[in-house]
Amino acid sequence: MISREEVIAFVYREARLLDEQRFDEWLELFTEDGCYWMPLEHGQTDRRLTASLMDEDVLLLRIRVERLKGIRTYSQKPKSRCHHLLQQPQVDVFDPDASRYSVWTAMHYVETRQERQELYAAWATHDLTDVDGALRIRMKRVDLVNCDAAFGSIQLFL
Amino acid sequence: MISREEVIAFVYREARLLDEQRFDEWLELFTEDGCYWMPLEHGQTDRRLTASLMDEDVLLLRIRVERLKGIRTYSQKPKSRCHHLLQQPQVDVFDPDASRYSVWTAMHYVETRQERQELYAAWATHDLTDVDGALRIRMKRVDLVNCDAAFGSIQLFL
Amino acid sequence: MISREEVIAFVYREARLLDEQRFDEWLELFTEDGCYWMPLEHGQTDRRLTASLMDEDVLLLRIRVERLKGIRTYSQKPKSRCHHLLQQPQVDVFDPDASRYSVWTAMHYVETRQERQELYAAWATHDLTDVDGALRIRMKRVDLVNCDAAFGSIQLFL
Amino acid sequence: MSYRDDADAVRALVRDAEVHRDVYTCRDIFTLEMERLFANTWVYVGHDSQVPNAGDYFTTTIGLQPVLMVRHDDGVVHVLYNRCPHRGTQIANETCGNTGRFFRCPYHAWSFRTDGSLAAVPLPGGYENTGLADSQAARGMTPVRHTHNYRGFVFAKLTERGPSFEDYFGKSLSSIDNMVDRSPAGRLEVAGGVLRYMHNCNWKMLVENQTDTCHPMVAHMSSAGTAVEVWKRAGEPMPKPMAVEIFAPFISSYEFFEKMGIRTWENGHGHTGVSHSIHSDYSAVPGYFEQMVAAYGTQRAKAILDENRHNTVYFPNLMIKGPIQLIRLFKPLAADKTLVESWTFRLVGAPDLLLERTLVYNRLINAPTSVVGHDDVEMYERAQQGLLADANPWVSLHRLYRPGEPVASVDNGTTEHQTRNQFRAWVRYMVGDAA
Amino acid sequence: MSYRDDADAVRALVRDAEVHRDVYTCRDIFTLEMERLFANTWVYVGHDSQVPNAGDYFTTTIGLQPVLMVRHDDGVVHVLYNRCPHRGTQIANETCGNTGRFFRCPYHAWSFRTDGSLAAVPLPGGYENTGLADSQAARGMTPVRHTHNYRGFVFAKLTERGPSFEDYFGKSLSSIDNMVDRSPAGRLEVAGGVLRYMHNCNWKMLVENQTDTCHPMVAHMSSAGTAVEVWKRAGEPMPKPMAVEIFAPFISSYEFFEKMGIRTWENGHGHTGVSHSIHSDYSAVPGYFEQMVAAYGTQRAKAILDENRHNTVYFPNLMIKGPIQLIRLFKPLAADKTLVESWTFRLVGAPDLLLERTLVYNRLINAPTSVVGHDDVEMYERAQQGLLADANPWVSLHRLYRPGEPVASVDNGTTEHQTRNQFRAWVRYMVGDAA
Amino acid sequence: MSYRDDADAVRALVRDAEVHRDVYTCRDIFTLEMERLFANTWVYVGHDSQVPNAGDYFTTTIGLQPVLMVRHDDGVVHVLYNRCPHRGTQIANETCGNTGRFFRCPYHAWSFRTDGSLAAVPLPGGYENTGLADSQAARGMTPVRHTHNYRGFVFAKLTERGPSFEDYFGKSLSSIDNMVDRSPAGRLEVAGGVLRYMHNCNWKMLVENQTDTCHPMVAHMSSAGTAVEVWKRAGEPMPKPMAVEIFAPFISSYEFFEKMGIRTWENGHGHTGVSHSIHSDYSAVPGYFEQMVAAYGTQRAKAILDENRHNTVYFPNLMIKGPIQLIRLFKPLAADKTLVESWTFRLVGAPDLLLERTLVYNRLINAPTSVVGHDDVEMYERAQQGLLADANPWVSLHRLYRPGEPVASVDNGTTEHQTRNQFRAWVRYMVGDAA
Ligand code: FES
Ligand code: FES
Ligand code: FES
Ligand SMILES: [Fe+3]
Ligand SMILES: [Fe+3]
Ligand SMILES: [Fe+3]
Repeated sequence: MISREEVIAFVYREARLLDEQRFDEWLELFTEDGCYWMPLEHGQTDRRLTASLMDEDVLLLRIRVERLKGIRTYSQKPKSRCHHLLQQPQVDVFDPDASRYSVWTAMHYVETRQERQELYAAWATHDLTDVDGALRIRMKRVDLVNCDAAFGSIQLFL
Repeated sequence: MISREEVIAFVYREARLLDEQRFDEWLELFTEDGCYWMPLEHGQTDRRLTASLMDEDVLLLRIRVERLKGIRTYSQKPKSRCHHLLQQPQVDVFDPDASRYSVWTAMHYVETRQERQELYAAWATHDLTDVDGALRIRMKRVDLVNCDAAFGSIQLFL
Repeated sequence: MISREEVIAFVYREARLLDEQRFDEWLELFTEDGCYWMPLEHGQTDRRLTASLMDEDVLLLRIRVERLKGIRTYSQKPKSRCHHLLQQPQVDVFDPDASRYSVWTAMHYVETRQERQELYAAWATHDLTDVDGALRIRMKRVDLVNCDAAFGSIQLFL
Repeated sequence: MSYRDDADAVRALVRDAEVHRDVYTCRDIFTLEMERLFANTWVYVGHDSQVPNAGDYFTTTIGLQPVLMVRHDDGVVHVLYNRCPHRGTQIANETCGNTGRFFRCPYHAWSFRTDGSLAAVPLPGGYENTGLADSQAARGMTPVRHTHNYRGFVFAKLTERGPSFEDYFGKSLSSIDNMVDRSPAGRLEVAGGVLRYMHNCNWKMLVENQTDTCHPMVAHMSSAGTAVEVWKRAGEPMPKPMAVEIFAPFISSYEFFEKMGIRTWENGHGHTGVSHSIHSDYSAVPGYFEQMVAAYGTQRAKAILDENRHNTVYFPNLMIKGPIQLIRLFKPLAADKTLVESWTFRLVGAPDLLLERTLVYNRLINAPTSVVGHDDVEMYERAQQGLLADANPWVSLHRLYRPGEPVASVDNGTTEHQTRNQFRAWVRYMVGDAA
Repeated sequence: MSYRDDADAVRALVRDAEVHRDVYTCRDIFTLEMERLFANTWVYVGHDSQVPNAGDYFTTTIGLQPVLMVRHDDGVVHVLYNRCPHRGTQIANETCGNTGRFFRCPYHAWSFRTDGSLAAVPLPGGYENTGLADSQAARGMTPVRHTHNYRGFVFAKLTERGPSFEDYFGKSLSSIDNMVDRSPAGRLEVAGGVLRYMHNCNWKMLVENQTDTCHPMVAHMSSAGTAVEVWKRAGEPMPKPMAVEIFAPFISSYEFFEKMGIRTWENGHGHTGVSHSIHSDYSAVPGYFEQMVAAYGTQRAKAILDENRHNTVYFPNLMIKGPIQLIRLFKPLAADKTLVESWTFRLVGAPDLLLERTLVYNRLINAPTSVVGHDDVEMYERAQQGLLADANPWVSLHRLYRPGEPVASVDNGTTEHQTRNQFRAWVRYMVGDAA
Repeated sequence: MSYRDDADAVRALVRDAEVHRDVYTCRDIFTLEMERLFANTWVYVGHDSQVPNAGDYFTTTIGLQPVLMVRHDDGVVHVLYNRCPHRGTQIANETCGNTGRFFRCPYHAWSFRTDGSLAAVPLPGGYENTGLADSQAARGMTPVRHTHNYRGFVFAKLTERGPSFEDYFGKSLSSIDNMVDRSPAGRLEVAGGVLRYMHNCNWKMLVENQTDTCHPMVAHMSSAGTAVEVWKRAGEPMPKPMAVEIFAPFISSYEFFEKMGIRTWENGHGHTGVSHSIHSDYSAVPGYFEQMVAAYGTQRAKAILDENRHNTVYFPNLMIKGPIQLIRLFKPLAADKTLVESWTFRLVGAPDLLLERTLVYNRLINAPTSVVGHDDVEMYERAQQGLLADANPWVSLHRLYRPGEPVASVDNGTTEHQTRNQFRAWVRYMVGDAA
């Protein structure tokens, strides 16, 4: 049985894996049909005929993760670093019977490389499910407060 | 009976209402004689003969909220967006008998419009009371870490 | 008996003392052989033959605290102010028998003076111990996400 | 073409009823404004109530020049460049404080009297026969060339050029007089704290706005209009809240502003509210009138209080509101950056309620968190962007323009005469004709 | 030496097969580009499907000039400077909207028809005999001098100088034709939303990259190469994911790009993918071909779809991808700052799947979160830094250069001819030879 | 007036015992410094222990020029401009690494040997008869004109102008000698990591501070003074903590600094601590002296260790501290922006405790988190602001000035002679007199 505490702990752990650059372990947090979505518009609902900043299945996420390790990945020479700061995640849906858990988390994301440091403010929504006793990500949605602004390169994961 | 958890949850909910731009619901969180205060000085105690950045009763807050909806509110064409990130609120006073609850919360506030994004660091102090079983804000005090600095327009609510 | 809640509360209290500029009380949180360490490199392990940004015993920390009060401390005329925003501290080690408690905390630190405001993203690791029933800091380690970047003056404490 | 070496090009920027956008957007023009306008005019520094005691100092800027205002042992307020003659270190870095009888440089401990003169240097032997004695450094912290303390308001002029204080301000001082006279004791004190608001626009847009009477009913409908509406919807609770009393006049009719009148003076000064203003109908403050009568007699007290000037512009960058005891200083930082400081005053000997209202006004209208401020800044910053359009480089100041209009006159309150007046003074200084 | 007054110095920046780094790094050159290049060439403004109804507007910039595109009552799309003739306030501040029959300035309520003409001014009496009537202000919001709507693509030229629309673009319009013809209805609609990506480099580096066929297999090995590799390791799941189908061609062989061919046209226009392109082998979209046949007949439909141009550069700062219905606009902000806007289109009357693929392509290749984008930006920003090295100020454009090469030709796909072609047009405008 | 075309104006900036503030604040002067001073003098690049093996590289800047230092197959250290001859891309973007036998440009895969020469280009056929062969691009990555490796310290001079290495540094090399000789093995290794501190001030203020002996007892009273006081209050625990041993000498008496002496050399070099320094009284390191005696014999070992030079300035922007094995490089970024890098060294063959002390020193004195650093930065940044005051544009360097003082001399330790010496060299380069 999943507890609310575990749901919250999962969200903290997910961010920490990213900050510690343990990307392979991070990938394993997703279900096979899991997805990472960063909409382009406020309150966006359509994913197919409306553009998104990111809308990636596990294949695409793995491509990113492998690329980060690549010896010819020049945009990562030197490496970027990221830092997540989460507000206490709020469990909006807690439905063990349906194995559906939805968590809303205000966050700041800092990505830095060489002398540059950028801060992004966003809200993450995690749709989680229970796969043989372990929580997995069905969908991680990240809404930037300024999703419609012009951005420089965002190379890691919010 | 109000619990500490409810007091903390209230502070999170208040910030979320602002981020979701549900300003009318947000206004209802205040008591009739409720107040929003943003001092100009560190540790300011006087409100009458010392200037403040904001010191607004419900009437003034309602004026702001209505203005934000106005079709001729040009400073909101396009709209500003805000984002709160709260540290876990600390309940400094928990006095159900007197129906007084005081909560201290470190926070970051991001306000963005067009390509601009500003970050403000502050501490919020919520003086809450219990109005027929529901928590209400008697006073929300926001102390900016750099309250004496020069600022550009701050159009929404920390 | 120290509880996990107390360990977490301790970390919040430590940051609050700094923000409230109660530096003398803050110093008392350290054990006699306590230490404050800010490495220069990611995942740094060596403190002796590898440089650090800060590596201070209680004597050095006291020198800083006394200096901040000095009437001829011109770099503090006017004063700097600081603001900590902590993510919920994670208790990584909880070993009451050995009186060892290790806490990992993502944090943002804002330091401001005159019109300048700088934001630093870091992870703090507190190694705590129990000294006659009260928690004390054996080691506070602060890892900046961009520890290898060039910085301007950082005058207070992350 | 460089404006620096081409007086005709500068002259051509200002037409009878138009100005070229370069006056707002061009970096070179801004640099010349610092050299020719802010150095040769009488610029407001501060109020002497900010430095009541010997050794009290206040640091600020004149144009981009770092200066400080300090009270010397003899009680006189001096204005000094905030710069050590040795290596250039700013001597005082805090906004205000008390330095005792001496300033001491934090770098090598040279010390100076509060009139700027060099008091002592460590190891003085090291300077014998080195030429220091004959250098400017030996004279200590350089004082600003000219200062004038007018009823507490301290002004300074950096150079020898430009007119005397009296010639420069002339009749316009009557607005300061009225503000001071409103104190039964005839004294003002800076009180309540200063509101500082950063604007991404040229400083002149703000100065012009002070006498722009055709924008409130349009630009402030969103704030003042909503305020009145919300109050009405609430059933017009009485007594009318102070905030509503302050907001409401902003959306007065065009007629109200036409009738109010605008007066222009020599050298770019002028004011709105010749006959009445948005401050005319504030509710009375119990006891105040009696205090005024006691101090001045009924007739004079009435005369003082019947004067309801709205905004008086002291060219180049000061505005004062006598009836509400508030001044705004528009500090130029760059062609597209301006810091607005809004200061408030206590009428010594008058009820606290007056200061309280002044502070409410300042907070509601001039704070970076003020909805009225948001209305205005949006206009300025949009203009700073819009003026980048090259197709039409001219800004229109035609409203109620009459060929050969006199410098000093009183006009319909909606005229743009005062803005034209400012630019006519501006161009004289910018081409160096203002002896 | 100042480039402004020295045409020879400007001419010397562009050699037969080299350019001087100042064209990328010098602030003065950038200023001259705004005045001489972006003002005198036909620059893309927007697509008329963004303003379908009367009163619809879209705000943007031409070079650094704030403009807006608006649909007038008569259905014609006008391009106006986004600037009030009174004090310069930007009239519209939102990216798009509908203003009804009039624009109303938020500062003093002057109003304008959607063709820019002045409609009304409050208190008009205040302007009688003031000279306003004869001033440019009376003519309202200044329209951009020349505009041309080519099959929905709206271009503008700010000045009288430079060639007519037809002379300027000539045969290059065939690429727009092909993109439009791909709609069974012969119409495009902007759809899906725009991706905006900020670059710390000169705008020309981006334009040059559009026909740089020697970098994908090197610079994009990290992204496209990894994509293919990960897909292979996964056992090449079929159907091949759309993403892999899009990534894979980026690492095609040199031979593939050599054979693809590059065509150059007069005035700096040109395109890659004469015979085939990275878009050639996308899997068929069910029903689309049938729709095309129904609309155009088999032969013409085939002809349209067999055209597989890769990137067409419309000098100076537009690139279009016909086969994938995507355009990229490279907006110059400073010598070292460029905003890239990537817009996508719906082929009216075609299956949604085509728009879906277009959006996937845009997201994977052009988003600030795109790995392919990261590869490229790294190169541009490294070049912006590297070019600060004074020892060798020349950039090499020698690849497949032939003395006296014709302006218009078709070459081996790996030539740098198109970049040379751009600079030859560039220098003509920069020295003012482009009548 | 433009300094670029007016040697007399530049000359007038430097008087016998004063300099004009423009040398610190003027953007044009900064640009000329890059062209005339940093390009024509021998500037420190790095230490060859940073690139021990073939293919090892280190990226840095000389003035604003991006360069890299790389160890070639033959063991020689080369300094190359970090810029691809094709399109200008920076070849190496990481601070250090090993590139193997070749550098490969990430954009189009041109490759270069570690001496900069072009090794290969993809599709070389595309360059036949294009003029590439005769272009500078064909010569690969441009090497810096002159480099000199002096006992591991690599210096470079970008142009043909200026004196030879020996003529330029002359006797001043004795300070490097002493630092190297302190290693029983006669070798240094960069160790411990570099501290990087950003300053909002002109680079020269930092260089001047290195021989400014009248500021420690004033500016550092807050840090060093407090340190001693806290230690005393704690009952002077023994052994004296290393930190206290390091802090205490900063607040030595004026007499201490007067007696220490300052030596000046040709070309702007010089050092404090002729007879003794703040490093003289550090407690002995067990075993070290024995190692030195074994290596050099007693007499020479004593001679080496008795040399206690404090700060040696290698004009323009390097300072070394022999006795504590630390150097500071003052990298100019803009007229008001300077990056300070503080590097530490291991004395090969000496006890770790020496490196440990060096690192403690660096951390306590030179880190952005260092209280001593805070004291100094406050002075520099206040001066950068204070120098904006126009009233007195002169900075005083009078202390112990004597008319006709010789370039090379030894003086009272509190003289400002070395700063004057720097400016006399500075002006020679800035007007182009330094053949
Ligand atoms: S700079 Fe003021 S005493 Fe030296
Ligand atoms: S600025 Fe547009 S109406 Fe005045
Ligand atoms: S830029 Fe280096 S190979 Fe093309
Ligand atoms: Fe206004
Ligand atoms: Fe590419
Ligand atoms: Fe110092």
